[in-house]
Amino acid sequence: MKYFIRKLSSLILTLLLVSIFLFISFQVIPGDSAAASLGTSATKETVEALREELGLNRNVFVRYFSWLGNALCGDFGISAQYNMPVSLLLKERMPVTLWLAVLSIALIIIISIPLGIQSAKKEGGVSDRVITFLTHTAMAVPPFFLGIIITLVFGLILKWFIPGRYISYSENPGQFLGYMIFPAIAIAIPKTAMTIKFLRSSVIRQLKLDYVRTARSKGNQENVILYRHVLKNAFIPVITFIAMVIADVLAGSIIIEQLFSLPGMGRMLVTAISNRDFSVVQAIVIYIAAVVVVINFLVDIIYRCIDPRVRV
Amino acid sequence: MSKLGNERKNNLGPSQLSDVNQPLLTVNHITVGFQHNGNINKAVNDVSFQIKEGEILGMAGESGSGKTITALTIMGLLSKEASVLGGSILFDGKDLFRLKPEEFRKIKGNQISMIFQEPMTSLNPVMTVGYQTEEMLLLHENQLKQAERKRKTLAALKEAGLKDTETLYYQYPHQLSGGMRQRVMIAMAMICKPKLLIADEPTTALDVTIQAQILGLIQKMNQEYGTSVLFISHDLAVIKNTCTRAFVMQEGEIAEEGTVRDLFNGPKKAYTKKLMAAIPDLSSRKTGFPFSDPDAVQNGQAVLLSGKEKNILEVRNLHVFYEEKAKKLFSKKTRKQVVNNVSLTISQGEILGIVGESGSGKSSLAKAVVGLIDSKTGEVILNEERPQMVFQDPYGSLNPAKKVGWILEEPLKLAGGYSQRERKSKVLKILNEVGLPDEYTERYLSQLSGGQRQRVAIGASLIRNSKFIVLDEPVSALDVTVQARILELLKKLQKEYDLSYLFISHDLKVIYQMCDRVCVMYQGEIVETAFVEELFRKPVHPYSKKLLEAVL
Amino acid sequence: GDKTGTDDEKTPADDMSSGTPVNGGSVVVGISQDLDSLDPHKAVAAGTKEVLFNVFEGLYKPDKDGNLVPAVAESYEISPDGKVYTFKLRQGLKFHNGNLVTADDIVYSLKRCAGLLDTTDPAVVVESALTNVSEVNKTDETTVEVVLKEADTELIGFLTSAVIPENYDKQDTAPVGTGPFKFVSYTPLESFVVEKNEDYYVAGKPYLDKVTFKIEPNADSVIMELLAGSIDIFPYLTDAQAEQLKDTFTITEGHMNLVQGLFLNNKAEPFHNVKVRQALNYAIDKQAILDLVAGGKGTVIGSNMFPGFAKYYEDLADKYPYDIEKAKTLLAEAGYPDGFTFTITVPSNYKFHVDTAQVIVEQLKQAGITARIQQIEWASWINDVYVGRNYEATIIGLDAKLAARDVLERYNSAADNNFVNYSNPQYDETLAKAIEAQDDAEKINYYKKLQSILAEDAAAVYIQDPALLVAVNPKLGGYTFYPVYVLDMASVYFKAE
Amino acid sequence: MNTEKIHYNINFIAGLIIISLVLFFVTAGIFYTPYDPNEMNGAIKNMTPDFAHPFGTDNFGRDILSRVMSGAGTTFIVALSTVAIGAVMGTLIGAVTGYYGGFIDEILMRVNDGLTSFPSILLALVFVSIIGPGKYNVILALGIIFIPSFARVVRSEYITLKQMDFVKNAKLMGAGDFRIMFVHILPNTKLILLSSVTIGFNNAVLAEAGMSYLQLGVQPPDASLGRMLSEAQAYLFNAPWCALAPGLMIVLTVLGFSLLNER
Ligand SMILES: Nc1ncnc2c1ncn2[C@@H]1O[C@H](COP(=O)(O)OP(=O)(O)OP(=O)(O)O)[C@@H](O)[C@H]1O
Ligand SMILES: Nc1ncnc2c1ncn2[C@@H]1O[C@H](COP(=O)(O)OP(=O)(O)OP(=O)(O)O)[C@@H](O)[C@H]1O
Ligand SMILES: [Mg+2]
Ligand SMILES: [Mg+2]
Repeated sequence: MKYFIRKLSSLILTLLLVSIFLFISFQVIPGDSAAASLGTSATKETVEALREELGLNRNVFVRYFSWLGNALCGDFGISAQYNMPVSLLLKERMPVTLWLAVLSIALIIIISIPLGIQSAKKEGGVSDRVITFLTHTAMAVPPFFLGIIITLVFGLILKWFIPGRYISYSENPGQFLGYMIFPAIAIAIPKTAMTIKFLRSSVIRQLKLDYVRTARSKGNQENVILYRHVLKNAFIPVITFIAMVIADVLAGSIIIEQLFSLPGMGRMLVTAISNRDFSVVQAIVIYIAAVVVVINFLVDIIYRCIDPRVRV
Repeated sequence: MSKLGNERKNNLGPSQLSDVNQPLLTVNHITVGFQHNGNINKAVNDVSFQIKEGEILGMAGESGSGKTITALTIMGLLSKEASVLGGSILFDGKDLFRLKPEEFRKIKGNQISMIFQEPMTSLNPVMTVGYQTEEMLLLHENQLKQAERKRKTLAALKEAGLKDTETLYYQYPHQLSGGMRQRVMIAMAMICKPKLLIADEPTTALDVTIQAQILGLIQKMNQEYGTSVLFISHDLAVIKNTCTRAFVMQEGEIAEEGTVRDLFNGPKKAYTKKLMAAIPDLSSRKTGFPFSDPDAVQNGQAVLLSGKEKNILEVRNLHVFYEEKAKKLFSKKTRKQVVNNVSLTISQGEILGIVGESGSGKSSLAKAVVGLIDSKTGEVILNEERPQMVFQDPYGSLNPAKKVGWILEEPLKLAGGYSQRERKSKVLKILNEVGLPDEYTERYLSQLSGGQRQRVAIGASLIRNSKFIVLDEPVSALDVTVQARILELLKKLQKEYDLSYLFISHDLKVIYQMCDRVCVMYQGEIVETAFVEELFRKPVHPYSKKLLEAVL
Repeated sequence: GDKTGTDDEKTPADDMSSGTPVNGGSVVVGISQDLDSLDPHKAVAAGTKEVLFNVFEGLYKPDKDGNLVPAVAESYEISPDGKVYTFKLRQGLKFHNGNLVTADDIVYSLKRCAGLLDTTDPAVVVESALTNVSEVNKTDETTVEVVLKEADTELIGFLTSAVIPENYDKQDTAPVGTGPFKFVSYTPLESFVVEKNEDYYVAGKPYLDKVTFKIEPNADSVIMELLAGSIDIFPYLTDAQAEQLKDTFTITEGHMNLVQGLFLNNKAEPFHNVKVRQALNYAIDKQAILDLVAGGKGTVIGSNMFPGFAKYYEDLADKYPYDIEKAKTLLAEAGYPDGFTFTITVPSNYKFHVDTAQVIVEQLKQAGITARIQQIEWASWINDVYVGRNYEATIIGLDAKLAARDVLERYNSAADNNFVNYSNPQYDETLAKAIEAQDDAEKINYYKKLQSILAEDAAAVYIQDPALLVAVNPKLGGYTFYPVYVLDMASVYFKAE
Repeated sequence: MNTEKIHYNINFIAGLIIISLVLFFVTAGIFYTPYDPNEMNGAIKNMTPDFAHPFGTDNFGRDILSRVMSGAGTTFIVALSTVAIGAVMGTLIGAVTGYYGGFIDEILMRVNDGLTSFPSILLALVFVSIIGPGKYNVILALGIIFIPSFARVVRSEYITLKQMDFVKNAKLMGAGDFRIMFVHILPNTKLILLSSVTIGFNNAVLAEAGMSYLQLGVQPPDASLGRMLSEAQAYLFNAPWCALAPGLMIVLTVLGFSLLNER
């Protein structure tokens, strides 16, 4: 319980830190929401007037603390661009990113574990060589290429989905997922390649240890040894890696969301940054930070579960 | 794993003693090599032998002579670096090298099983002991119900001399003492009642009482189930008591073989003779066997100690406990006390022995003394800034990513004040002193035999002339010749530099030979401390008595 | 927000008008920017205005030939002194919410745009030309009078601003106007959906029942979606994309009505020297730029006016022919015989401009001038370059209202949006005369002169009016180009089979 | 039997050959390219590969081979230094946090989390605002962005390894914390660290391309592999070969490196 409270307070601290840092960033970078929203009709005076109206001229501290005060009450403010409460704006983006993340993480795990293990098992063999080559290629292919190729192949040639179509979750959950799967694949492929590479190294290291020999002496099947005995040990560094991947996709994949016209958080974030829509950026980043902290916290717990020697 | 043993020689093994029993295992001229910088080192060279059904065959030999490699070859468990260069192995009429992997797999564990030499590293660190043992049943007796399996597992653990098996079942290897892990290995290997049991130094970490129990267990299996055993041990006394026939390995070849009686009474080869001669004997101490010469105790020993004023180590009311991680997340941790109110002193130049039951807290005490355990109370005053320690598990205590040369050099680098040349020459010197050739500086630990690793660990602890060294079962994996050499070295250095040792061993002969005073540990407490002669002559505590009885 | 335009003499819509219109159907139009506001008076991005054109109308509105035609108003008159505009309202016109459009609504709307309301919302963008308005009066239920401080005969071009209901405060979430389409929904980052306004006053229009403007910032996925048929109409294709779509789509070409140029900070070293600016003009091969970045499409220009605005357009494209030697001589005269180094700051979101910059960098090498490209984010560009005027050179496309004044006024030395820091008293004078001029010929004359002055002074390196390539689903007809930046869906229809 | 050994050698030799080729290519690019990599020629826009232009030309009629040759060097410098910063700092942080645990761990890891969640675009903008634009400050920005992932992975390794007896033994021998962390433990993380570096290298190449959009990094018309690749995106259908050469180069390099370090 004490542990829990400690973690919770450190979570809050992190969020606070991030929000302060973000706030400072917005002070530092050129442009603000006033200038950004006025565009080429901006002149010094109009920008000034709008700044005044938006409260951008108030004292820095006053602004931060009033934001903080509201945020603590769950009110993340109004988007300067969309003139909508931020929470409402994000509520609609959330499921997109979330489901995209869930699907891609599932794909990553389902594909990378068997391939990583297979590759390590036959280290130096043909399948290993093939997998290694493919993973390196997949890692080197930029995500947007992948997205385009997937759309081309599955969308235009095979016609398994209609590119650009997006059916919201509330409309039809089944179809929604159907449309999510392809972007999820595009996200998953490079990450899967990385995970495979990582897992492979880790498994190879484990396979050299004596306990594997013991497991073999018992008459275990090679696969059982790999999955039951080695995997748990080998997973210790890999979990960290997967956690980073999870945090990454939960933050929203900007490129993929854009390519597949998904209105997710990642795209929202980029738009908001370029519009200097402070409250939106702040809310999204706080969300991401919370996700990251919580996931890392979970990872620490998983360590404890997997590796009995570890005291975290 | 590579198999190449297709070229079968015409004579079926060297065994002349063909009696009624069919050979269960026939090893035909196997040769196993490791590639080293282009040339092949043969670790096992043209070795042939047979084990008949129901026989216990002993295998003795120098450390590094290829015993383990031979055993692993039979099991088909050689590492990738090793290659079988020739020969064949027949088990139950089947050529193991030609068996399909799947068929071979089914034999493993079920018909042939093996107790590995290094129990410390041979268990899976992230699986409970119970599961790892039970897995054998899962694999080979899957008709059993879960409850039944657990019952059998607990019984097997108990038979191997483990107590509190219900708790043990849920524990992880790192929570166990060296001897406990070894017994888990034993339980695991025997649980399926295999036709052939390969026991590679199965009792190295066990105190005499438990050793006797285990040997009894092996013999019982042998008699009740007809299990054949390949019993590898450097302890000739054990071989003598357990086996009927035995052979001696030297530098990868069979030096001599025959019935145990013949071997012990009339060794023919020079090496065997040397082996027999080197058996440390309780009588090898200066004044002869203490039991026959009660006066020996008086003889200067007490004087030597009483005059000592300067203590190198003082331990007062030491308690050591481990935090047992809670089974459930977030629930309270529990404390387990393993060393209970221990006080002891070691004076400068003294060797204090610790004997005691496996799991009684010897290693924990040792680690606490040198400051490796934080969860302790009490006082430890150590007058040496850099105490050294030979860990019970040499493999785990040396850096697997580094070569032997580096490992030995590291203490010198840390001590400072040596030029690179001096360091190199000191490394070579100590390497020779522990009986390893120069080229071993270029090897990784994984490329050494058990005994060789142990010697590297000893070398690393000795090299910087620390005034106080803890030796936790330092010679458990060494054959008598090497053991004698190492003990001599330890003695020599101790004399030369006035070193003090805390010497943990289950081998009373070694204790007798080395130590000035001995503490007997039992269930976390020191139940008796005495001058070595005194203890051997007149043990007071019932456990001490039991211990000594077992030796005789 | 850097596009817009004028009139369009090639009438590329000819082939589009073939086929018999059918009523009904729905169409998806790709747009590349999210809307910046649904309130027509707050929206500044050209990309937003082109969409809102379908929902809102002003008193007058542009037609495809660049003429202003009556919309909410039926007719207007200018007083002889050019200071009072009197508008007659169209009868029985209804807002989308069913209410009749009253004179009060118009007064409200005009005041709002001109910043004359008692409580002004600073987010409302006040057109600088409208600051000339001194009062807006309702004469009777169907007549509204706009009184100016100074005479201005061009004001009608600025009175296209939307007419909205008085005191309706949900304009930026549920906009209400009088245009051919009614607002249905808007989802940020996704789409803006409108449906047919059954009460629209033009008979037969619009044809379509529903139009979805799909926000699609990624040019590559647009191609996919076009090929897959998820998008029916997409303007602003690149040359390469058009090439790719030419088999499946009708590709029509118009003008963007932009002045794309390498704009130089006339106050910064070395661009304060007119010779340097002229040298740059000689050193840049505009046709080559067109060839390299736009597949040869587009129109080379020589001053700050687009050819589509034919009435005022002075063809100065040949003023500075590509001539390296001349450039070098001028540079030497200006004191830079070995050339100089400068930075072109380009907004990174406009690939077209970045590409142009790349070509320019190469071309300037020949003249011994080293240019470096610095990509910069749009918001930073606005802040640092456009408002802050802290830059050496930049590439951008300038758009304008349907008024020559709007196009040329930014070079007035006192103009707020004179981000090039151009200053020439003669120019200022001429501009004032142009605005005051009552006579059309005289006015045109002045405006043409202004263009010549700009060209002579080489205020910038004017490059081109880029071509606008639009992909239209072959089943559709009626797509119409405007000389301003609009996406008029009212004229689009499904052709009969 | 000995086939495994031969395999390793083949891997190693293949890696060596690939890397040497790549390096040769890059070095040669400094001194010589068949054409001026930035020279445009409207007459030969988007030409398919032929003898004169083995990898074709791009949308400006520039020779892709020449551009790859000159761009690869920049990319390698950026990617390698980025990974170097990320790996060194990440390892440092990961080692300290994993090894010591407790308070330091908590603080540094939370800072790490903060950095991870901070949008890299924003970070890049902040960077330019503070240190101004410059060709190589992308290295610094990317390097910082890369730190958290390395730190996390290294930390997890240290958490496991610090429990080992060999670490305790090293302590007894008198090795200081620093030496234990970096001389004793670090070599044991080699395999995992190398994977991270390979992955990081790849990511850095691609991230560099992304960064140049944000005022950071190599600005056009100068070539870099990442830039070329992302520019090729627009011509993927018309001129797919634009992507081929830079893509191939990246894959080869990464493949070469990882073949090299596989034993
Ligand atoms: N992976 C390896 N590479 C090279 N040499 C090896 C390797 N493994 C073992 N050896 C060598 O093979 C020889 C035989 O080793 P083995 O383990 O069989 O000895 P052993 O008889 O069991 O000795 P001990 O009693 O010390 O355990 C030793 O000299 C050892 O150094
Ligand atoms: N890390 C640990 N966590 C929990 N319990 C432990 C741990 N290490 C040892 N123990 C327990 O402490 C007790 C004493 O262990 P220790 O290793 O000191 O025994 P030992 O006397 O050295 O035995 P052996 O002769 O078998 O090596 C054992 O019961 C063991 O289970
Ligand atoms: Mg051995
Ligand atoms: Mg012990």
